[in-house]
Amino acid sequence: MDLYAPMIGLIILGAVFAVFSVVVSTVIGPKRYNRARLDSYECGIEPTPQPVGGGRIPIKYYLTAMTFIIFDIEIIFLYPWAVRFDHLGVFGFVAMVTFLFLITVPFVYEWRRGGLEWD
Amino acid sequence: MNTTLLTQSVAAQTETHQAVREASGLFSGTWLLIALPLLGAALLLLGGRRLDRTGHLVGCATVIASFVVAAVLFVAMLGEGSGERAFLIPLWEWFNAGGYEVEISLLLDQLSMAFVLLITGVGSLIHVYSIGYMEHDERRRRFFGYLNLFVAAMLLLVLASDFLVLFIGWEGVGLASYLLIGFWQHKPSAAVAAKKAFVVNRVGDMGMVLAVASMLVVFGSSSYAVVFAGTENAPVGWLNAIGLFLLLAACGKSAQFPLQSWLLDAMEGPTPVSALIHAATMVTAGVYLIVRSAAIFDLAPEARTAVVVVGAVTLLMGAIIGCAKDDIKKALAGSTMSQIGYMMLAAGLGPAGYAFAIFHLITHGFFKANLFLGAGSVMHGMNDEVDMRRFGALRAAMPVTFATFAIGYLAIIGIPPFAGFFSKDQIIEAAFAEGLVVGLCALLGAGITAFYMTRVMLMTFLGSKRWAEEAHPHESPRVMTWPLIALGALSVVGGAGLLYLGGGIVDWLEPVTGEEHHDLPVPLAVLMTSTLITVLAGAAVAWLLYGRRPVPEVAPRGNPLTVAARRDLYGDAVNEGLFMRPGQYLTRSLVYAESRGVDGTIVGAAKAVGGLSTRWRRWQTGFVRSYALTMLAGAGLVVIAMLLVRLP
Amino acid sequence: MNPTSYLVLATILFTLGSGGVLLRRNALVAFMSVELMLNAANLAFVAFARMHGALDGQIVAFFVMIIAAAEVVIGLAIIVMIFRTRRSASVDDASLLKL
Amino acid sequence: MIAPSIEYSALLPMIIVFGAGVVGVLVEAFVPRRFRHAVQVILALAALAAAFVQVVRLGGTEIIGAVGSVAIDGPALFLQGTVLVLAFISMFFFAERRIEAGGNAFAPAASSLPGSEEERVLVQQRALQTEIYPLSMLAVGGMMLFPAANDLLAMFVALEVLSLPLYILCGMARRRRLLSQEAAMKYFLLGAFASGFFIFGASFVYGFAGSLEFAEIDAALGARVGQEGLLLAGVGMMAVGLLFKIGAVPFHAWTPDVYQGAPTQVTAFMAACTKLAAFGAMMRLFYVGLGGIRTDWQPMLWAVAIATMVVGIVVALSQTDIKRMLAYSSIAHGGFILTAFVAVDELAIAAILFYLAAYGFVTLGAFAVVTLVRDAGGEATHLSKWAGLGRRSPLLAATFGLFLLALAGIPLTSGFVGKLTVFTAAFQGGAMPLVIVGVLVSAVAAFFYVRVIVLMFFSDPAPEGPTVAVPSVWTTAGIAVGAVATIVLGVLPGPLLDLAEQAALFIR
Repeated sequence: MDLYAPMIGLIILGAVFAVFSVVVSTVIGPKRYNRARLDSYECGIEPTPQPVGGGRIPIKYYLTAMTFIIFDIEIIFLYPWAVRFDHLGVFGFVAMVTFLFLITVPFVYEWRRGGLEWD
Repeated sequence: MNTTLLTQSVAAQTETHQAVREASGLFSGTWLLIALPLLGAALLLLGGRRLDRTGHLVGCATVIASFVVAAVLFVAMLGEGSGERAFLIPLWEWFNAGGYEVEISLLLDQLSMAFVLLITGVGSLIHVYSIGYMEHDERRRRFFGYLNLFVAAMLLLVLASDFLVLFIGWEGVGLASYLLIGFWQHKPSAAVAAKKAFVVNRVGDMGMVLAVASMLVVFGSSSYAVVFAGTENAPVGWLNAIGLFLLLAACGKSAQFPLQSWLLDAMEGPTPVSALIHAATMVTAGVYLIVRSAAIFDLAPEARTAVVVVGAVTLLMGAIIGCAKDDIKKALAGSTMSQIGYMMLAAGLGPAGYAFAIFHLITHGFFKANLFLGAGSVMHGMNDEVDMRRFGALRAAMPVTFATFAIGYLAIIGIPPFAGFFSKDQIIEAAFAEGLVVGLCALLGAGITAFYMTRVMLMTFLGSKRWAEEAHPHESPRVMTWPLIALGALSVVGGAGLLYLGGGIVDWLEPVTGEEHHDLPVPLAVLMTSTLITVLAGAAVAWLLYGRRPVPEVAPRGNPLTVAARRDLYGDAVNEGLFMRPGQYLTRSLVYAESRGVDGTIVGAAKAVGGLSTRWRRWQTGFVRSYALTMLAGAGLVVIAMLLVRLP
Repeated sequence: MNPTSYLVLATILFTLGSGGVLLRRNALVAFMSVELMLNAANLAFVAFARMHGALDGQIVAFFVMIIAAAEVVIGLAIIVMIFRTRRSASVDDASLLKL
Repeated sequence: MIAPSIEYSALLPMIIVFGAGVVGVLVEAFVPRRFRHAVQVILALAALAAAFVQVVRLGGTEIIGAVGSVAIDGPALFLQGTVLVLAFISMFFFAERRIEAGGNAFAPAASSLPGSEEERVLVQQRALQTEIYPLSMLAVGGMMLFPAANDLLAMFVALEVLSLPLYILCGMARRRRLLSQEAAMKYFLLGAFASGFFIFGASFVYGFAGSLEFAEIDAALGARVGQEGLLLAGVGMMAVGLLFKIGAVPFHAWTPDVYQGAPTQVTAFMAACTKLAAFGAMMRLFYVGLGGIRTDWQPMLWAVAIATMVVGIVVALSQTDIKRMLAYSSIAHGGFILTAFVAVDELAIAAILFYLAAYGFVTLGAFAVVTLVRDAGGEATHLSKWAGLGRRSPLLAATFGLFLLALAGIPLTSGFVGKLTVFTAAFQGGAMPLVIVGVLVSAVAAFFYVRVIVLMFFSDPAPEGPTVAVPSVWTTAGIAVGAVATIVLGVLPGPLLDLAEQAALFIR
């Protein structure tokens, strides 16, 4: 118990701090936030206008990130499996093939839906 | 049917009462009693417009058929020995969860038989009457559907053999009553009255739920057999608690103090509804509940005293309210409260009074239904006018209505040999045997009853005519007058017949309720005479005030008591003061609810909750971050709560 | 092995994460804060796995990463969708549903 | 090292449903648009039916499979079967195409901008949203795994697998897309926040017990002295994650907003099935894994149960939107179930199982009725619009009235039997104060349910009131099943209660 007392204290402190700052900021803070505050800061000049439907960062960027995640997931599980490949034998092989198939399905979906076309 | 239930019930009944047998032969058809009107309700409510033209006949036929079944069963029951008239009709096992078993089965014994005859008999007459009364209503089919539903639910209530099954009927009659009070939905007042009745009844229902829950704790079951068998060994504290919960339930359903306020508003419903539900049957369910639970109340003296007090208070209160109302139906409603107060009073006296409570309940069913239907007949002939100050001298225009109403009048104030004399006199005697104060309350109530009923009689049928020329009062059609005549006849002979014929109702009910003879502090003759003198004095005062002098067409301001009585003795005001926090909180929530255009009328306790509700509602700000904040705070509280438990 | 210091670090991360959800108006940043909370859990799992000399805690960390990744995809999709509709990623602007 | 084994037979129901989800994604990829809807509907219904058959076949099985991470036992199978039935009916509502002329209730393409040219074209082409089916299959799979999860990891994975598709489904409404998207974002952010608590708490519990499996956690409870602080803090935070899914106060704030904003069909599905799965998981975690420290978590859950019942009902009173009202009512019903939850015995488990099934049917039916009352802007959910509905469309209003009566717990409806069994269980478990609060709250609750009935039957219809859409056989059948189940479970609850009682034993 002693061991974790500081930790729990910290959680509570954190919670108190969070509550405090939210409450205080709503009580005393000015309520004038607007879109400008969320815009990117470009050395004091007006931010470059974005095309409608885009954003500060083009949507494509996010799509690429999402596609990357498929491979990200793949590699996380491939690595330990590769390390222990000889011990897991056929079971491990079948499991990994199934897994790879399942990972491929969304990839195929994205491809068929035109998610990979870079215009 | 499992045998344990039977053996338990046998064990229960042999000590004081009769054994319950499993029904065979004719008696196994008891379920027909409920099934017939239920079938009628289903046909009428689901059948659609095809039944618009013939619906009322279907409605009447099913109830009359049910009455015929009841009559057959009654005759069959007469054929059995006096101690062997209780039958259990198992239908199906409702559920069985965790050792708690509820079986849907019916109990037909002398007490439920009496109720079944009253409900189906008076019910049939009122159904027939409604054919005429509702003739021009385009939603007549639905009206009969609701009425049938009510009859079925009421029969289930009195035939149940388990408090939980009784509760189904209890809710069912509440629902039917609610639908029927608000039947004329174009009147906002009717919708408000319906809702008020519902809410007040919920308070009573809560008592019922708590009673059943307590029974489960103490007896492990809610079936009559097990509960009544277990009372001997149950702690008195629990029995008193159960008794008080049951009393709360009874107060809600039977419009007894302090839950009386809904009954007067309930008169917004069509008059046959007032006659059947709010005079003859449903409102007496509370009395049934208490008499049925005799085994509990016998051993719970405090709860019994509470019943007596509630009965005595209500009987005076209702009578006083009845004196001040100019609306003929509301005057009669006050009278109903008062008469049920008599029954409660009698039921609270224990074995000495149970039979008399039921006796008065039945005779009251006759004459009060008669009076209400008479009032309905008057309204029918007077373009739905209810203000007695616009009546007067209707005797000539409506001879049959007048004659039957007069019989009902003589019956209710207790003039021998009309029905009310026998039943009320018995209660007053029993009350005097219990104690002087209670007896005097009952006696005083009889005097006031005579006063207000004479007032109704004089203002409606006698004196000078105060209606406008275009009113054209006329006698109602035969389909309405015949039920009146039948009920009038019952009001004449019902009392003496029930008391003396074949041993009378007291002997009939004795196996269920037990019997106890009381010693009167004064000779019977003295008591009877003084009762009669009180009654005549009340009637004479009314005659002096309303018979000799012309009745003003606009109500005079009156003295403080009259004003208070006109406002139902501030029943609503007391409720509001008790249940809701006055002040801006309330107003704000009300204004808010109204401005939203949503039906904002919230009654009684709900108002306080409504204020709380609108305040709590503002927590829902729509901002994700504040939701996350509540979650984080909640998480902190949960973790702290978990850690705190271990600390001490 | 004494996991205390790792736990303290995990708790700090978790508190920062939950604080971030409360304090940041930008949905993307709030969402990144949630990921921080998940990473705090990962750190704790790995530390405990070391303490117990078992592997299952580390496996959990793998799974949590995967799930976090899946959550990212879903979250980005939703946030991008909202951003395109409203031209704003402020969570406070999305407050039509209330009362 | 021996290769692990998987009990494929016992896991078959879940495999079928997940498989249908994967195949559904491939269908999206390869089947031409014209046939997609039909193929997806058939695939979804066939998979759910097949999985249900498998669940029935497995009846009575008691296996801890998949290397200790999945337990197939009475409660798991009961809840899986119920989820499958409820999801089957939900698919009916998803497949409804007559209410929205030429489409279903979902945006043709969730990614298209509301009001954009792209959306207009898609609507004109009568493009149908079909991604909902694979998404809901994956969600159903997660809901089946959730109550069967027998270790911390499987439970977390199931939690996410059931949640993630739901987040997306919430944002796919055809009408009022801003609200729908907002609901999705709120649900997503708060859900992710809650699952953060869950997994952080799980790490503490793992740190205490040194194992992920519930049985070993249970064994460790008494063995390790001096580290209870870690354990209790962890349990508290895990409880947050689960109570969030149940919608218990103070973790309920998302419920009304999301229920209102989401497409009503999704709301129905979510309200009925998520609660069921979450209670199943919570029972397994707290009864199997943490039964040994029940005295520690019972007081906390007492407080939560009371707060949930009271706040749910009280706030429901002043709601003016029918979907929000039902949302608060669902919060309160979660509170009613929690009263039995704290009792911790077989009777309580049976009562909870029954209640969840009964409540699921009622909720599905009630929300489905909401989809039919419409005006020019889509569904007319403001209460004032419902005034006088009983005159315009008596059958529909009567059906809705039946569902409301069941929610209020009027006898001879399933709601009454459910409430009775739950309160009885709580009573016998010694939670008398909870029962009293429950009864009081139910009395208040009846008031606002009846208020709606009054509004429907006893008020004058608004002049420009909504119309009642004539649904196709899909929705009609779904509502009819809901109504029949409500009555049958009220009049003859015996068989299902027996089943629940037989199922009420967790394998350890």
